[in-house]
Amino acid sequence: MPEMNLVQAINSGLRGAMRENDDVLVMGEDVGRLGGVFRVTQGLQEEFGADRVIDTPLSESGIIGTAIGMALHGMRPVSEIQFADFIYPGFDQLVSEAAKYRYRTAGEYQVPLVVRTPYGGGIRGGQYHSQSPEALFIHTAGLKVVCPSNPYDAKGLLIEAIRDDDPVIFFEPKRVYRAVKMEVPEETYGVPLSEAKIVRAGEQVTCVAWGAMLYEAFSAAEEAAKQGIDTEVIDLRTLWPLDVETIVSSVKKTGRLVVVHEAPQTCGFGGELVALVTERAFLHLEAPPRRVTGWDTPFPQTHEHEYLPLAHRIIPALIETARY
Amino acid sequence: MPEMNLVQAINSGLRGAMRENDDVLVMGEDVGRLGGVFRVTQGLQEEFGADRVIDTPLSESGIIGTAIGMALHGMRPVSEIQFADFIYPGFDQLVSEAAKYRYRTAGEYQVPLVVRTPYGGGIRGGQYHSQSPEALFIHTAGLKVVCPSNPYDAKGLLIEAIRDDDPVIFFEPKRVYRAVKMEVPEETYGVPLSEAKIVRAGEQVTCVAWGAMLYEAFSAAEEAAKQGIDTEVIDLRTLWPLDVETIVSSVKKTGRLVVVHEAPQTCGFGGELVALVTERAFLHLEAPPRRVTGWDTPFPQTHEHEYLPLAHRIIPALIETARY
Amino acid sequence: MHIIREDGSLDPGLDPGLSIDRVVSLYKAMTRTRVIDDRLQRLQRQGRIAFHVGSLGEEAAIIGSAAALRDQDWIVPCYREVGALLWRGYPLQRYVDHMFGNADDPIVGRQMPDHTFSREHRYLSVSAPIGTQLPHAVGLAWAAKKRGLDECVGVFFGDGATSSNDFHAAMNFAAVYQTPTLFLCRNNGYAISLPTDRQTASRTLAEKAAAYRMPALRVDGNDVLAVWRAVREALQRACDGGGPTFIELITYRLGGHSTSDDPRIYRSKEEVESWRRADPLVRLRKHLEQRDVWDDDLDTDWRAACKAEFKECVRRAEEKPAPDLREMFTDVYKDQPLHLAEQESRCLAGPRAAEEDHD
Amino acid sequence: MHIIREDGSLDPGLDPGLSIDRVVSLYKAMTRTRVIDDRLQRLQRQGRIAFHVGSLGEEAAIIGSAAALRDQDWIVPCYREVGALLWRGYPLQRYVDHMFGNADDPIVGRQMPDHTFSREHRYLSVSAPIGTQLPHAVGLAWAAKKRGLDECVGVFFGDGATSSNDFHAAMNFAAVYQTPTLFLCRNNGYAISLPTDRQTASRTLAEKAAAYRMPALRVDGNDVLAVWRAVREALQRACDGGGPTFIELITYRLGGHSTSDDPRIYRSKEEVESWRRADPLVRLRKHLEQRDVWDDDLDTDWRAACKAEFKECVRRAEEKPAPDLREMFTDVYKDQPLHLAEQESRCLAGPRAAEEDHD
Ligand SMILES: Cc1ncc(C[n+]2csc(CCOP(=O)(O)OP(=O)(O)O)c2C)c(N)n1
Ligand SMILES: Cc1ncc(C[n+]2csc(CCOP(=O)(O)OP(=O)(O)O)c2C)c(N)n1
Ligand SMILES: [Mg+2]
Ligand SMILES: [Mg+2]
Repeated sequence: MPEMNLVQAINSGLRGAMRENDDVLVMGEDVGRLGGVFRVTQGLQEEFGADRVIDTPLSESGIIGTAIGMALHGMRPVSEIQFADFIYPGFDQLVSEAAKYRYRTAGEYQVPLVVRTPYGGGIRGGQYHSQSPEALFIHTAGLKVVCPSNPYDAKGLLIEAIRDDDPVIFFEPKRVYRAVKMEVPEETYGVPLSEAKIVRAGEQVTCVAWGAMLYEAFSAAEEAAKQGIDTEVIDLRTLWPLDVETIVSSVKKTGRLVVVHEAPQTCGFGGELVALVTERAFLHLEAPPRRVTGWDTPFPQTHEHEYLPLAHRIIPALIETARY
Repeated sequence: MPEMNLVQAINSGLRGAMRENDDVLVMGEDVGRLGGVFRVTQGLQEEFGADRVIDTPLSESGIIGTAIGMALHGMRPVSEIQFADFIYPGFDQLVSEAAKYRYRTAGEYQVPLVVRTPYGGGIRGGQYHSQSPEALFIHTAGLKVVCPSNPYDAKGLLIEAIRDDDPVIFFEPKRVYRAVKMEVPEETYGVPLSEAKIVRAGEQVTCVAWGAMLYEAFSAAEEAAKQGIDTEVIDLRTLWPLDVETIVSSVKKTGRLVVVHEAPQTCGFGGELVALVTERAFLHLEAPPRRVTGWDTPFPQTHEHEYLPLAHRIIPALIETARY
Repeated sequence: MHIIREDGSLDPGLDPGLSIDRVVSLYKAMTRTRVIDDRLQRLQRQGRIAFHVGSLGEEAAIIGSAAALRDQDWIVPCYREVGALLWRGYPLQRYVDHMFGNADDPIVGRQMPDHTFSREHRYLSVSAPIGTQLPHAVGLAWAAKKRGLDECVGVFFGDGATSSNDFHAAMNFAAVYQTPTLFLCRNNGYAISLPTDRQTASRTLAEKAAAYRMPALRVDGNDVLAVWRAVREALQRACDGGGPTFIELITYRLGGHSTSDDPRIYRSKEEVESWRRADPLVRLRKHLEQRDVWDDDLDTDWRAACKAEFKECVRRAEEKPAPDLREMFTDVYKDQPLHLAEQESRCLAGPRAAEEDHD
Repeated sequence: MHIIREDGSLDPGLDPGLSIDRVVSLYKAMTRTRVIDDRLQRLQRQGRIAFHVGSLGEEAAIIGSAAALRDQDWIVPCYREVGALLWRGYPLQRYVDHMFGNADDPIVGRQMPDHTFSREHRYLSVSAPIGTQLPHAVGLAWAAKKRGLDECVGVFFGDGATSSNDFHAAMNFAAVYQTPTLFLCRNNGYAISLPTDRQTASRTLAEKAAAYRMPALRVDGNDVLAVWRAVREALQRACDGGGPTFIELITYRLGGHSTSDDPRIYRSKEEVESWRRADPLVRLRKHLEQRDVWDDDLDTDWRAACKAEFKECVRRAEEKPAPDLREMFTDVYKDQPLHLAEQESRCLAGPRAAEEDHD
């Protein structure tokens, strides 16, 4: 099995999905000739032509809005938004249209659209090349939200998202793009949506993370283990609809929860997870659930490593929560 | 003192602010000649002229984007978005620009902008005339979010929002527009931002609400009182930055929390409030905090009274929480 | 472009040569739409339906466009075009059920009245946000082109929508990718209270197409034959691979914006009166009478038939129950996820709201 | 419009008649910008700064526009226009401090490099999202007009930005309200990898102004005098109450989109070579030499002086510490709210990240 990094795995997933189904196409700014600013779509235009790997004008509402039209006709467009920070000009189309089309036509029409977008910090991108806006989409009924942490999951989840009949926002941790390599099958395969994965079993505290922060959660858990704290780390993989069972059973076992995410804390997905767990496992909770997140400021540049909820901030949260 | 409903009070607030300060102006679709589709700006164009009460083309990004430009010059525009559901075409300007301008210029520039918009259900408006998107703006660092429940507060908070040097999203509960009347001073006055108000003192359970749902929370509390449950009802008034102290002290007293909002539950502001309280008053909590909210679907029409978290759904939540 | 002259005769140089039966059917459809409009307005005033947004005065622009499209072409509506859907054979009962939001409403009470759709009739779905349907129309046409299908797309929108973000995106993409999309712009003089000449500084809306290098036509939108001809011409070009066309249909909204509006606040009686004289129904009827295929009796009978049909539909609609509460929780996703199943049971098990009626 | 001919002479019919000192100062500013660009590119390659987005080949379009504006006029930048800011006297040290994100960076390390601003120089703030600055420029000009001030606004943007939502909104509002806004469109041939002729189907970008009934000019953006003249003409009209103008500055991005880009993937050497021959600096220098006010020695000295000045700034910048961590928590609002005060103390009290350096 070949080794792939995240960029290669997503590329392989797109290639596989396009080979499998003529209705799949890729569109976005610079995805064709250039192969994407992160080179995720490299080589696709050569294989599938400029009609299926489409360089678009600079318009996110056009990229998403026309893709919705194609999806209504039965195609399966995969739109790329160059950075998650630039999804807002297309926000109306996602929230008002893609999310509500099935509901407002009682299922007569559907929008099998995937919007791929690199998100998050770690490349010194400052305010406009670092954001993690997943909460906005999780709040929007009708959208599915996926965020893989590793190449294998990324490929499988992307293929599954493309096969899915609902609109999916697919967040790619750009900090991980070239940082992690693992064995990934050449052929297509699905990783089911809405299934979280326990990546480290533990007894004393549950730590939930996704995307790039999964690695920080994991290394914090390893570090905490040296201090005698046994952490269970859960990689959500799909953020919504949520695999709430896996989280709640884990917390019922550990009695403790730490959630990690890059987005600002307030009204982030962490608050929702804390609320869900508190509602469902109240009597099992032995410590207040903790959030380790980005601060409630725009994303900075120079100090991005103090902004991000990296291991150095997760470790004390795990220990304090476990010892509460 | 004259009696005013919410529409009249907001109108009076706009009028007062405009008389006080030539830099204040009002702009939006149909706000001038027509006086707004809800008649909130009625008579303002007659008094202040078409240059200060501006009928704009149908473009929310224009309404918000050009207002930001005016605010950068030192004016104090009040932009109306006809329904909160239609704010999304202007979302990029709010999230990428208004919210971040001060931060990204280290305070050299500021955006003293108010965006007024009617929100929420109750007029059989279905999916696109009923939404409550406050959570999206609360999640965005740099924005303030206000939501009055009654005419007196509405006028005072609006005047304060206009005087404020930061961008404020001002949500008006359209269900309350003509439903409530009270004495409101003719002259201008401020109600400070970020101060919640205890509208009903109680000992056994804390119920937090805002806007139109405040009335439901209140009548549920009255109903619960008949069954021996003593509820403290808090009207948030400003959603962000939050008066967290008032809530936390109340919960420290009652040990119990019920949050009510119209927006869908998932990643709504309720989750944030539950998380904040759980983090800060964990050892005082005697029951799991509860959320009574809109369901996680688009806003329906025929059954809107089953979608909204009206008193009939709040009462059992109060009682069950109190008796937990 | 005008074809039907003041006196009811046709400009022989432009007459598209539709069979007289076809022209009569256009008139009948336009009249039927108007009768239904009028009835719905009354029902709203009586509080029997919540809302209506009509097409009074714009029937030629709407029905003429629909008639020029072929069965395999798609219609992407704004919100005034139910006449186009009915022209395609959508059952009136279904529409009336929708207006009442009852159990047979195809959208099961999830939307305001007048938010129709029908896959069977190749008619997308009405949504309220202005302009959002325009990129869909481009994507739909683009998909058809990619799939090698002989399908074009006609998309309706108003003068106000030309200011929207999505108009700009849609026009640009359609022109760049040469999609078979017809941009059917009903310039009815107003966006709620804002007159078209304050919506934009451009003298005509058709001028806007130049920015995208898209061909444009301007036609008298109250002249059903002129509308038909312009749309057919654009359709022909689109089918021949000539890409999109922008068509400005110059018309006038004789009624309020919707049943919630009072247009007297922002426009004069005289203005409305002058446009009433350009009523597209009167114009077409004059022509039919000149050709001796229509008269007062036929007209009275036809209107009476339309009313009777409508009345019967209303009678049935009002007898039907409200949609099942369960319908609130389906179709958010294809398969109902756990959290919605839970919410559904909680809702069904919980207490009911005191009143379902509103004021 | 061209003014400086191939051979360096001026078209006497169009010569705006700038004093020779002024023309020399334009050349010096353009050269200085280029030297700085080149140095920053090197610093980025050496890993000493994180990023740079330059203006190689577009100096005439940028400096010529800035020079035509008056001190009281506002400049609303895209992101390649630091030359315009320096033209207005912005201290180079401050810019270099910003590029290093050190404690003296006016934005205290909160943004990527090349995100400048200066209220003192009536220069708004660079942000990354494309097109968002355009409505600001309209609002700023509108405010000046409302306040009766003699101020106009020049806003820079690229060919790609003409496809953005905000372009459409800004052009429409500017034309409807006749704001004194100059739309300075640097058509540099590409939006990252997308050539302008695939950005839009329109033959020129200037054509787009017709959609809004806004006057438009097209000028050789590599001819600094032509740029100056066009902008001055538009400025005059704006000051006289004639409203906005769209100016297409036809130029070419000789370098990559930014230091993150490799343009060889999407364009040919030949194409770049042909544009290199139209280098605006070479053109202007030829003219200056023809007028006997410039020569090789002066040129070498000036470039050396620019380099030395820059080098000294870099030396100082690299000596300065990083911004205080506290700066991360201020300026979110005017007054720091409770939750940020809490977060600040938590951050300051907590453990530090292992590394501040990136790879
Ligand atoms: C994005 C958005 N903004 C505002 C509204 C409120 N609104 C509904 S219809 C309308 C006017 C539309 O005018 P036009 O496009 O000319 O269509 P017409 O109603 O005249 O057919 C407005 C402002 C909306 N539905 N969507
Ligand atoms: C809304 C948005 N979408 C995408 C991007 C990514 N991006 C940065 S620059 C750029 C191209 C801009 O091209 P143009 O407007 O021609 O300006 P130029 O760089 O050529 O000066 C793109 C797509 C962005 N910054 N903002
Ligand atoms: Mg109209
Ligand atoms: Mg460019």
